[in-house]
Amino acid sequence: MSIEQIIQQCHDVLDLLPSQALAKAREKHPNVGGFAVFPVYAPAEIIHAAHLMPLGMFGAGNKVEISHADSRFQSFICSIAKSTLELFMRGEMKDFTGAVFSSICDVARNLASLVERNAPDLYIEYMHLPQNMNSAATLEFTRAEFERFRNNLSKHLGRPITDDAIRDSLELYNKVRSLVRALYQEREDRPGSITTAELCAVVQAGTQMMPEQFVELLTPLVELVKAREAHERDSVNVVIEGAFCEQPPLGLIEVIESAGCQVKNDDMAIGWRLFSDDVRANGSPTAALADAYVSRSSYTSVRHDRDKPRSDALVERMTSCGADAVIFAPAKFCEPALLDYVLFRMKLEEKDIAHLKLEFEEKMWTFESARSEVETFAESMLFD
Amino acid sequence: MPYLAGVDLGSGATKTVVIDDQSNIVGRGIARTQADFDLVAATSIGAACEEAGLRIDEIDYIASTGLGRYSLSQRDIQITEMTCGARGAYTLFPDSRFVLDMGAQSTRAISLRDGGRVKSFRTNEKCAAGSGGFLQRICRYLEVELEDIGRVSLQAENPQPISSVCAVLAESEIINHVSEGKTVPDIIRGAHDSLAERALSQLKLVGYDGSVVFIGGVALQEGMVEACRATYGGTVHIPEFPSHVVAYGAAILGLQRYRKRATADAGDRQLA
Amino acid sequence: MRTEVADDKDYRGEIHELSRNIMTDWMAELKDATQTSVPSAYLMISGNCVEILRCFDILPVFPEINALQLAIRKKSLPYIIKSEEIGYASDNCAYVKADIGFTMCGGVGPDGNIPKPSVIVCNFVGCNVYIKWFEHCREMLKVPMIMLDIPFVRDGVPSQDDVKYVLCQLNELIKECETLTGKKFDIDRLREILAYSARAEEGWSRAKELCKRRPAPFDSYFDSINMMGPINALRGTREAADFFDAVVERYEQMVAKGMGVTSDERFRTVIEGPPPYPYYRNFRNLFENWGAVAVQSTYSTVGGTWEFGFRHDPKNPLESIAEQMIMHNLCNRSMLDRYKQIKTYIEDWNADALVIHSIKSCRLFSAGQGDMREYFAKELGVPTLMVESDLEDPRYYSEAQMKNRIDAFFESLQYKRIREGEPAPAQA
Amino acid sequence: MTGTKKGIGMKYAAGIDVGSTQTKAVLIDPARAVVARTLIDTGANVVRAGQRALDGILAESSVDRADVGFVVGTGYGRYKIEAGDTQVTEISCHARGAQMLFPMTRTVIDMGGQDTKAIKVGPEGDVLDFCMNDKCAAGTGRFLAGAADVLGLSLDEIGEISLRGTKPIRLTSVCTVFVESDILSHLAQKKKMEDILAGVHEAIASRTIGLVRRVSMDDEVTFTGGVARNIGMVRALEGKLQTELNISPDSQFIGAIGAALFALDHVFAAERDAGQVSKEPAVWVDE
Ligand SMILES: Nc1ncnc2c1ncn2[C@@H]1O[C@H](COP(=O)(O)OP(=O)(O)O)[C@@H](O)[C@H]1O
Ligand SMILES: Nc1ncnc2c1ncn2[C@@H]1O[C@H](COP(=O)(O)OP(=O)(O)O)[C@@H](O)[C@H]1O
Ligand code: SF4
Ligand code: SF4
Ligand code: SF4
Repeated sequence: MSIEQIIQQCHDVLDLLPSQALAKAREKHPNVGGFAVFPVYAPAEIIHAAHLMPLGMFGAGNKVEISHADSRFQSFICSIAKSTLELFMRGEMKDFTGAVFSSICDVARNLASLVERNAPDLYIEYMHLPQNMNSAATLEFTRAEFERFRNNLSKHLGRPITDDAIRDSLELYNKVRSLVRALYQEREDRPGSITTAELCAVVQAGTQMMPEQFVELLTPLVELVKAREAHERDSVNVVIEGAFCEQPPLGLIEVIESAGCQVKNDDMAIGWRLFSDDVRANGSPTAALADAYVSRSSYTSVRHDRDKPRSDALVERMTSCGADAVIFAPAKFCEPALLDYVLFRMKLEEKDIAHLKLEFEEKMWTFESARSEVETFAESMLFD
Repeated sequence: MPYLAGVDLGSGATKTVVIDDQSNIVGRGIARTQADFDLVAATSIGAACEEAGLRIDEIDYIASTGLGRYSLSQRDIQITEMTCGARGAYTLFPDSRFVLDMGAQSTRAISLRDGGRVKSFRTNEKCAAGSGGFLQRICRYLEVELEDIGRVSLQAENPQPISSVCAVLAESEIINHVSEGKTVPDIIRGAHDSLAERALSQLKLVGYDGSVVFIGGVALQEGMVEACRATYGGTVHIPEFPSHVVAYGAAILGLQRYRKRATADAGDRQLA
Repeated sequence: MRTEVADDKDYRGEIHELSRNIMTDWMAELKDATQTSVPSAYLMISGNCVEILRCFDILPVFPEINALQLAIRKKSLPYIIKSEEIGYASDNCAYVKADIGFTMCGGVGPDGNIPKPSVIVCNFVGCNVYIKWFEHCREMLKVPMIMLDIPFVRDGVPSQDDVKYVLCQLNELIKECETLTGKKFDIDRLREILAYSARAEEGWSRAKELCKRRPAPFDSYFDSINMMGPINALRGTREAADFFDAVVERYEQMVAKGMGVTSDERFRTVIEGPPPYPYYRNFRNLFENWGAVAVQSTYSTVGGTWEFGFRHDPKNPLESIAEQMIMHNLCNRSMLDRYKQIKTYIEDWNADALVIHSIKSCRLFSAGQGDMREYFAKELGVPTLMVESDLEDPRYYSEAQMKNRIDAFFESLQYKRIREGEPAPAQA
Repeated sequence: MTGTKKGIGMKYAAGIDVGSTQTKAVLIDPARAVVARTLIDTGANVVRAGQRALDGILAESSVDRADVGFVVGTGYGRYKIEAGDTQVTEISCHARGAQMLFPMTRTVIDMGGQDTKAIKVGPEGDVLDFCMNDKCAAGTGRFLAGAADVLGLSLDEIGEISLRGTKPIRLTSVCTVFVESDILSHLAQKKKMEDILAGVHEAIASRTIGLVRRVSMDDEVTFTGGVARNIGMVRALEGKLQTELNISPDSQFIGAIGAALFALDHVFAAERDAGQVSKEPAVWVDE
């Protein structure tokens, strides 16, 4: 299969609604259940070990018309919250066992409540992921939190979720993450070997299928990308930051690239590739996950780290991948991203690094003004 | 000698500036923007060439800008209006680091780096409330010629503020003013004041601190300039030909690329 | 249509005055502290552990109260704009923007009214914006930050693990305070402080009970705000405890005499969401015009849900502090818990209607309130009004629209009564 | 003003809706039947518009002013109606009026000259929620009037014509100011008049749907206000909402009818009070 064909497959997957994605997974994994993971992070391994497909809940893009959720969420709420609620309210998720949300922001928290009330048959979990990485009790608390989730889920399903099963899932997801890391590395080393629009499609599609299937897709893809000819264009090297939760429309990514920016690194769908290296697959699996979350997570706007301000981490991400500028792409109304922007901006100005803020929302359909903004931005660095 | 044209295909008018290779302006042209961009551009370039005493085929390089920049088939390069406006304004007033560009449909605030590159910008698109379209409507309503509105505004004694943020709904306020016997200059100046106010908040968001080049068609209106000066408390520079600054910037940037290409070509020739 | 701003009425005067006095003293103390080396700490209101700081004589400073004061004095806008100029979005919490703008303009530190804190204690109780806000303060003021990560109540009650986690962090906080002040932690002192807290909590809760009476002796939304300063910021002091004794005495007298906050109580409401501080009087008047009195409100419980019985316990000092932070305040509980709380208010306090004031700034309160309205209006059949503005940013308050909405709502209630031939509710 | 005994023994109630563009008045009898209606342009003198409208219904019905028990004013000029006994917001009036004409209605869309409202209505015509755009003229009657102007058509015609459009154009801007130049450029490109108008109606319908969604839509939906007379708008909204709209021939009068119904409440209340002398009259607010 060619790269183009694989990417097309990914696009096909992304066009599916959650129920359709689940039905598709069942073709190869009969009887597998479904469990939705709202961004940013949740331990997909535990879900997978329960014989459920963990599905990345990235809203509904342009796939559904919002008719219920607009009256539940006010106009100043991000689109992912609205479209997620819409999917639950219109019964789209009824074949799923449930969904997990975590303490990323106030909107996500209230969303979890609304989903619980409007989809009473589903099991809705809310996880408190730690925000204090420095207490003597943090690691233990995190482990206990993962355990709690595992126990609740197991109780709901009426079947045990064994350590062995979780360890197997850990290995599988380690494999997925390492293949995705390889793709990221290729794009960084040889720009053009895989475009960002392609990469995003792959990573997002991977959250809509069983990890077993994803590995089957990734393994040849990595080889093909390594072999693909890459020609670098005269463009500005940028890092995209701010899209850790709601995902920008792929059309916007294409505009960014075609308007003269080469993306070297980004934080899109980062929860699904959070760890810098493999999670230990021996010993207590929940302890291993807790350890990875507390000590080896990439920085994101929803995780406080006293010892490492995120603005420093951003500069580090930039320099390590050789980028010259930052495109800050927050979802419209995304409070954590928009607040972080202020500190990022201060840091970038201090270091005289060029940056552009580009807000997006799910229902964007024309990218004309975005295009002229990105073009102006690229021109400001290309013309001197 | 090479000649370069910058063509600004704006929503209301298409402006052309022709320069020589020393960046001197040799001709300017303007035409009302219509559906067929190529035709409009030809008219506009033609007018500029006529003023310059050139034939159209003597133009060596065309840089297009404005919302129709991709629609001009003879272009050599397209550049956004922000980049061009910044460069044009910078060339005319090298000491200023801020540009306010008020056109028919949109208002842009731009901050510059040394050298005239864009540092940051804010635009408000497609709402007449903060742009020239509003003033055109007021003119029609009050039966004042667009060319005269600037001078009329200067005669105001007691400007009547407009509180509505919508150009259309503001008309009811204006009707009220008229029926209460307020004078035309007072009403127009009120509109200028409120527009200046809105533009200021945009400028502030790019860090405005005291000296700005005001470009775009609206800068032709003396009353508007007065309003900006009064509101901003800093220097407001007005170019001699405000509505052509974007086109001028395009021409200058075009010259830059043209030279690059010329040296590259020369290099190629040497190699051969 | 502009509503006339009425003079403060007499009955509001006494408690209002008392509250103003003790709060003014506290602010004077803050101002003094800008010139001295008295240690101080930034802290948030909801589910706070002010008692621990008091135990070390660390002066608590609440940026939220700072933001609130700016708003109610109509001074917030320039600071908000200042913040937007450095990159804050128009959609960000305006409390943060006002406070940061104020800080940037020199309001914090030797030239301002508020001391530069020696340390920032980020009690992350519910609102995620708290973390960002304090990260920004840390960046601007260059002071160390201590994180108190309080697990959200997710299974109805906190788990053992949650409590252990919080206790461990409280002990770590105590260590940091010891280092900062050079004082040894004195648990008996903490017990004394907690006893004052408990006394204030008791008074607050008794006062709120009195609003079950018809007519209600005070407005449990608008007037509660005068009591929230003492209960949240001054908790653990003798002044606060005495203040609440006075509150109870005053309102009991009123109830005994059959006096209400208004001479003409026609509608009893429960109000959800913070008030629009920049238009506080104006907003209040819109309800007063209709003889509508708030008999309960959720906003008054951001610091603690005292009316449901919890008291700080001098016998179990740290445990009870932890329990309060996790469990007994509005912010750390889910939307559905809030629905339950409101339902109780409507039933037990005999309310006619629910008013939801949706705040653009505050996603913690507002995100999803449309669903709350559905639940109350449709499932419970409670007349429900939802209005939108902001608690800090005056630009989001449209007087005309607000009046339109509130009038339309009470018109419906009023005409229903006229049609049903009900006499106006009995008056005192 | 308080609950006077004014209504006793009298029969009629009047509602006057002073809108931004047009002023509407109706007179109803105790059986809630409309006995007269008047529609005039509001013009610059709001006070006079209210009076003229009232005179209009009195003349049409030949009812004596003294036989009108109560007058309720509504609309944006409601505080300027000198003949009004009290005022009620137009939101309440549209809800009440729509509910009387269509008892099962739960959602009302009111499109007038300067604003558009979506109102959620309770079973008794009480307002449960509403949402309006009153800061931007895009998507209001003004927008349509502007479009009609450029095309040299009258408001009565544009709806019909739009229905014939097969390939609606996509407007680049919904701003009422720019729509004119937009339309001109489409005309220049030889686009058909009906396609342009279909595009205009579509664009407004889309915006309106946004409002309706915000209050959440329940059956049945009634479309009120002057723009409800425009069949093109009716069909465009029906297409987007996937439901049939209730349209009354009196759609532009619904606000005034609601006001008259509130007035009738007062007439009845006063009669009741007259019967039970001991009882205090119902109290309402003085504005
Ligand atoms: N001769 C003039 N006198 C005064 N104002 C003018 C004149 N010409 C244009 N304008 C103003 O400038 C606006 C058009 O500005 P312009 O920069 O040409 O816009 P665009 O680039 O969007 O076409 C008009 O809306 C009008 O308000
Ligand atoms: N005969 C008609 N056909 C279609 N539309 C009409 C007609 N008459 C009035 N309208 C529309 O109704 C609008 C006025 O509606 P109305 O509800 O009276 O508004 P308002 O209360 O703000 O004055 C006008 O702007 C126009 O668009
Ligand atoms: S997009 Fe931002 S605001 Fe919305 S749920 Fe995600 S993190 Fe929260
Ligand atoms: S979001 Fe709400 S609770 Fe959080 S800081 Fe802002 S106002 Fe306070
Ligand atoms: S109608 Fe008014 S507010 Fe709306 S876009 Fe046009 S000028 Fe702006």
